[in-house]
Amino acid sequence: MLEIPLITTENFITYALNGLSRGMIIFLVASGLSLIFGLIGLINFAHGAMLALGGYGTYVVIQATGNFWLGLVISVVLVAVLGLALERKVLYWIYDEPLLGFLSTFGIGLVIEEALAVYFGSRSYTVPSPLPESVQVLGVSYPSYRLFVILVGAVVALGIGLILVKTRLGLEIHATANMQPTAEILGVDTARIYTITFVLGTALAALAGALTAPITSMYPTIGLDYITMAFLVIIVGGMGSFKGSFVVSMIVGQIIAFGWLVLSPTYVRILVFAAAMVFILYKPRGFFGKAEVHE
Amino acid sequence: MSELLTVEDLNAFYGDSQVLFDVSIELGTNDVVGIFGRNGMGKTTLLNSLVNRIDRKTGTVTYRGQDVSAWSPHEIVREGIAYVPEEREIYPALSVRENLELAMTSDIGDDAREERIQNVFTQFERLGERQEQRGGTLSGGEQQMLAIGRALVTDPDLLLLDEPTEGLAPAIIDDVVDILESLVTGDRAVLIAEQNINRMLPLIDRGYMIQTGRIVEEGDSDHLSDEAIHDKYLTV
Amino acid sequence: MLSVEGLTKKFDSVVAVDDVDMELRSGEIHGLIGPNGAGKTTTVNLITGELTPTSGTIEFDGTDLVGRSPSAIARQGIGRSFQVVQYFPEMTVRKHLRLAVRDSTETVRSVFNRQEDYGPQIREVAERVHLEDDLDTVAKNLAHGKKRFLDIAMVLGMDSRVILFDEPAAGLNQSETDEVKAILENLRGEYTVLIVEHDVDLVRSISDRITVLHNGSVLTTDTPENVVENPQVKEVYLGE
Amino acid sequence: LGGGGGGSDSVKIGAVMALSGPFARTGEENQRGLEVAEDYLDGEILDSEFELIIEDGESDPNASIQAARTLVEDEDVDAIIGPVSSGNSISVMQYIKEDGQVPHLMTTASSVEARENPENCNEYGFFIWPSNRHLAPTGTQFIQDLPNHIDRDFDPSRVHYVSQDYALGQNGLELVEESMNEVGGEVTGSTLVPLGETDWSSYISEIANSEADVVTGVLTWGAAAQLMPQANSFGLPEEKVMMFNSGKPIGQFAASTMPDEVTVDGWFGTHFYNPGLDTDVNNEFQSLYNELDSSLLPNSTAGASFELMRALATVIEDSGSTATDDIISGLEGLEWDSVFGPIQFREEDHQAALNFFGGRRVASDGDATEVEVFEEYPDVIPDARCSL
Amino acid sequence: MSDRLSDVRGFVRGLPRRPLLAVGVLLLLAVPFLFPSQSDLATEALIFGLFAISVDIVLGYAGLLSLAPAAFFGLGSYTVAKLVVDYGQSFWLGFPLAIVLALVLALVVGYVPIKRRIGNVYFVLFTLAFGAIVHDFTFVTTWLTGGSDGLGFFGPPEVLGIDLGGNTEYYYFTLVTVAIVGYGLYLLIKSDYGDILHATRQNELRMRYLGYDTNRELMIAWLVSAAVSAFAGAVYVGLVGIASPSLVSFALTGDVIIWIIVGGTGTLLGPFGAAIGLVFVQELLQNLWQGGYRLLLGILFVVFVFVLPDGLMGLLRDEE
Ligand SMILES: Nc1ncnc2c1ncn2[C@@H]1O[C@H](COP(=O)(O)OP(=O)(O)OP(=O)(O)O)[C@@H](O)[C@H]1O
Ligand SMILES: Nc1ncnc2c1ncn2[C@@H]1O[C@H](COP(=O)(O)OP(=O)(O)OP(=O)(O)O)[C@@H](O)[C@H]1O
Ligand SMILES: [Mg+2]
Ligand SMILES: [Mg+2]
Repeated sequence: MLEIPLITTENFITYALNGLSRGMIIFLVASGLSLIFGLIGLINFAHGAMLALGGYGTYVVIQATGNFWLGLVISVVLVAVLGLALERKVLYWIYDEPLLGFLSTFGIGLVIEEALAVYFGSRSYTVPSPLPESVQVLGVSYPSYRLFVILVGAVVALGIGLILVKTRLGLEIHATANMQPTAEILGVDTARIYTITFVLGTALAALAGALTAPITSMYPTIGLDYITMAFLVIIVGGMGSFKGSFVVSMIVGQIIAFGWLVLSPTYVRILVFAAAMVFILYKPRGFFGKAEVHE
Repeated sequence: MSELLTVEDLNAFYGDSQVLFDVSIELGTNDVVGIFGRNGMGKTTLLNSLVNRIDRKTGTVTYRGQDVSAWSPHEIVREGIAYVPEEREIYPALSVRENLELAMTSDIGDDAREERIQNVFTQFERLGERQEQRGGTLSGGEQQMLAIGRALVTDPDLLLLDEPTEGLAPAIIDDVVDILESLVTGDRAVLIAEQNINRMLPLIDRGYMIQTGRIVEEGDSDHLSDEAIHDKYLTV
Repeated sequence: MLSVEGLTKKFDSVVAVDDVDMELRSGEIHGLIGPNGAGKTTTVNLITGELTPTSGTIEFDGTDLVGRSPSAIARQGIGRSFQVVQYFPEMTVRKHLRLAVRDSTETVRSVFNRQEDYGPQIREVAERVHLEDDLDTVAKNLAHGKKRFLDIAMVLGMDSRVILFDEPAAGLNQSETDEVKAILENLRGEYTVLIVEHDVDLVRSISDRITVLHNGSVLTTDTPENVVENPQVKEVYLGE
Repeated sequence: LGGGGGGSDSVKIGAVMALSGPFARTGEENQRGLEVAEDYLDGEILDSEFELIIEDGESDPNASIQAARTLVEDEDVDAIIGPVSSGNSISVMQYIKEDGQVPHLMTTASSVEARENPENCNEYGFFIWPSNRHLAPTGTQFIQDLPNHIDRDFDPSRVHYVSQDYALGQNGLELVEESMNEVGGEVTGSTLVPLGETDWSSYISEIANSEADVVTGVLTWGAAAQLMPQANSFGLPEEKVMMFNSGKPIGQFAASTMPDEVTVDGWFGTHFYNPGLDTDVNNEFQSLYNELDSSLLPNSTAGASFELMRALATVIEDSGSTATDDIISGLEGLEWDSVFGPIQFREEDHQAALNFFGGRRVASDGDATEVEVFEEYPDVIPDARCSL
Repeated sequence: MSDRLSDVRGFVRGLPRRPLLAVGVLLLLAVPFLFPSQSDLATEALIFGLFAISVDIVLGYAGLLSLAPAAFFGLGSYTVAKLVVDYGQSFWLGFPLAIVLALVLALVVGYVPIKRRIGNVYFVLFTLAFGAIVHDFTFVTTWLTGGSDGLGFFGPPEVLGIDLGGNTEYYYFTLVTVAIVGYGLYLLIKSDYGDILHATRQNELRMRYLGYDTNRELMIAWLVSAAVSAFAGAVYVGLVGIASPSLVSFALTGDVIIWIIVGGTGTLLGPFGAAIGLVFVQELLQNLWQGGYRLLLGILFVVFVFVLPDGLMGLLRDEE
């Protein structure tokens, strides 16, 4: 039975902030996926494992130095380097075969997650919040770390969005993604574009992992819980549309933040998945995707 | 005549099958040169080999005195070469304008870019009318115009054209030939692969005839307009 | 046989096909020419169900084809070839023809079919396009011209009454073009043929009638001789 | 009663542990408890080395059954310890009852379904972990006593229930509702969080806006590890009295890598294991545990399997037999001094009787876990509900 | 390396096929006598083999990578378990019902994506979402599925005086059903229908203009696959006696994909053999290195994807 409770302004603001912070986390995960998937066309199933690596890396550095920010930087850099090695040595030659790409990243993700499980065990690790205090925003008290995450999400969205739309790099990424040999004869160093895109995407996964570590606890398969949602977000948002994944992340965040008011949370989640499926069917190119192209 | 491009003993392969055999050609800075031959004789393969768009090849390609044989395609074209591929290869999801933008490297100033784009739009009015339309929705002929336009905006020293008139309506072919005429009079080198030799003969300085991967005839327009040669290498 | 009336197709703001009337008479070879972007391929796509018209009717043997799926239209007896050859790179020529010849609506019953079924039909079709010696060649290894023939053979094998050819001679050399021409000549009377082609010589020499499209509209439909002499056609297309 | 491998030379004990999947953390600790017990017993029962065979139940009923099957049918073990959750345990119980027929000692199974449904509970099964019917009333009672210990103004008769959205949480809700009604109180609302959820902010908001002043429920370790730091960041324990059963949060800090920064103020719980209990067996348990390579602290989960192993060893030593009948009759009514204090396997329904307390974790300075005990609740085991 | 490979290839090709097949069949028949303690495992392996075949039909032949095969496998298991445990109905009634339900669900899920040809990549993600929903749903709806406790426990019934509850009996029951269904699929794929799928994969456009309703052909493959997956799940629940969420989990989906890739996509026999082999390898490894199995499996999988993308069958099959 549905019942719609009345909510006060304060509650409303808190819920909206919850939705915003959750949406930003989804977006941080989705942004890297969106770059790699939307532009290279690779369903990077190892993305979740990269996220886990980012989280575990941060944890390890904190254990050693006690400094979260150092952990964040080091783990993002290390995972980016791993991404670089993967791309240069392993993945570069399967970009034009989406199925093979999916399968190999699926395998690589499995190996990373299982290696984490063997090394760390499957128990979860909690990382202390570097910003434990709450602050007053719009008349409500809200955890400052979550506000920080919102801020980082917004900066990433804006930064990468500008790169894609306004810069030549963005145009070259598009060109390489769509017809690599042609981009080459138009003077685009496509190998470099692939590398940049993959490394950037991977670094974003690590960033998402490091940033979520103080919010949630880390366990080897944490990525899987995020990327299913993230994949749906980028599809619904429109393949290759960075704006789309941002907007949809925000919407999903708000739906979950308010959805429990009317429906049991598990059903809210099921509903979000189901709605995304229906959406894919009726608009496979997504919200901001472009119309079907003829030969 | 100073050398711009020299190809020596080029052999090209697709998998195990060899397509080009010991091909040697050369091109001066302002030369307009044609490559003629029937279907499947290796014209496209030759052009592809010049910019290294091929599985495997041996031999050397020297451009402006540098051995570019092992360079990647983008490195070669950045030296001032523009390539109009046979299949046109227009970006379907990019607009006409974006397709043009893409071909110009970032070191060209904004004004110059706009000017070059407008030049293309004057040459091909149809493209001007459709500058925001996406490449994939253009007709075959419109795409060909765009492919040529995309080469022109780079203001190349060497222009490689692979069958620029294929799939075009006769009226458009006339336009294209006009454009080619204006190109060949400029101070740039042009290499055109064509089946349609009669259209091209007035334009070229020299030409090569290619037959199953080997250069079998070489000479100026007069030499190549010989009916006997046509009969032997072009008609059946 | 096949007639379209008031056929119109709009893409956003572009009107690719604009109020086209055209009739294919039984057994004729009908040419369709026009400048690039005139709407020829779009017209073919509309007839075969690849695209749905914005308005207009397409009537075949007294039934309306609008809204039917490409496969249903193909089963009605309208076959087509493509501007870019379409085939199955990893399959032998024989398998191509077998797929064309067999009843495309049956699936489960095919479990009980045997290898040697359809043999005579396959051979007959192969002979028509001179592929009888290549039956066991894998299609990707065929020369370009032969791929064209294979494409045509499949259409013949599926037992169509109307065949639409989109630039069948594109990318072929003179001898191959002549072969195509011979094959097409051979179809006269037996099939109703629409041929879209830029090789004006080819179209002129084999068509009974020619329709000229320009900017999506019909400029004229007439005999080849009259079409080439038509000043308007000269202006927009032939360019003399 | 059926076979059991009475004839073999050495004692063979099988364990089904959740070594992967959602309960892997519990399973890992269970396994560690068994390792401690091996050390404790010097690897010997009846003066010869015993064999401990551990199979992964993968946190899943079906894999657990398969593991049990392998142990009984291929390995011919004398008894089985495990698996962890109620769902997994039930499947194994049913298998043991129908086919397996060996003594079956469960670690943390606590649902009513496992303990009371006559289709499940059977003569082979023994439970050391208190049942939910144990936990819910004890927790309710502690909530009623809490105003004596907390310097805050709140109404203990109204509680909000929090758990995860699956069998454990759903069953716990009914029991808490029942026991709250018994003391004249009520459950004003509930939050059931989807499994696999990592961001609890919306649920924390829901809890914060609940009518009740007290929040209670049952949590798995994984869930507690999500809830506690996130609730702290929202300042929830300052608004609500957080009181959870089943050893959370008291045991939580001991058995997880919860950093010191995660404050424990405002979190209360009921539990049956007091790490500070100063008895020989607990001291030895703790020192053996700490020798193992684990960053964790001795805890009730490891203690449970440790004690099950000890009980088995005692019974086999006493009777000199590994026959199923002998082990079962030995276990029935067995009383011993455990790391949980005095404990007994009740004859009527094979449930362990042990004592509870209510309290909270306090920040510690060494590796010892400090627990402040507010109230003790001996003899809270309910009447037998399953006749064997 | 490649020398070694061609040696292996040459050796295998040199072996006479028929006697080899006969040896294989005899071995399968003799399992309960040769390895009585392993017949449970062998039964499980056979069922997973059939499951792998069913998924290979969509992945290997129709070219659709589904990330939800476990949903259909689990549906089969849950249907039988529900009927037996909650409604006290016959075990056998569960089989047709499982197949019917799987067909209905597959139709509902597959109809629009196949009809709209949403594309490979989208299909992968679409089924990923569907799999996630089914998994969540199984957990929440305790009233229907028993939630995390699952639905159990029960054994298969007696038929004609034979108690299928025995390990050996159930092994032979499984062997016979798997052989029949597997052979049926083999016939289907070797018929023109196999060519239709093959051709559709290579050039769907051409197929449509040859008059084939490619949507319908793909749909048939999808439905057959779902029905056989569900059937395998139904046989499986008779073996283990309980339906639980692991049967609809992503891990099982991952396993079946691994089996198919290791065995060789689009070969039927390859995935079948790989599933059987890996079930035994898992058992072996689990005793040697607790917890390391999945890590090794992952590494094995990656090696196959990169080094032998055609799988074991590709290794053995003649090269053109
Ligand atoms: N990707 C490829 N793989 C294998 N063989 C190829 C490939 N591309 C071309 N060939 C073969 O190489 C030979 C030369 O082809 P190429 O395209 O260079 O000829 P061309 O002279 O440009 O012909 P056209 O006039 O048709 O464009 C032909 O026999 C062709 O079949
Ligand atoms: N999907 C589409 N969206 C927008 N415009 C389109 C689309 N498809 C075709 N057009 C436009 O419709 C017009 C007709 O295109 P069509 O492909 O039918 O031409 P054509 O006569 O076959 O030309 P060609 O001889 O060059 O192949 C062109 O201007 C083209 O740009
Ligand atoms: Mg060419
Ligand atoms: Mg066209």
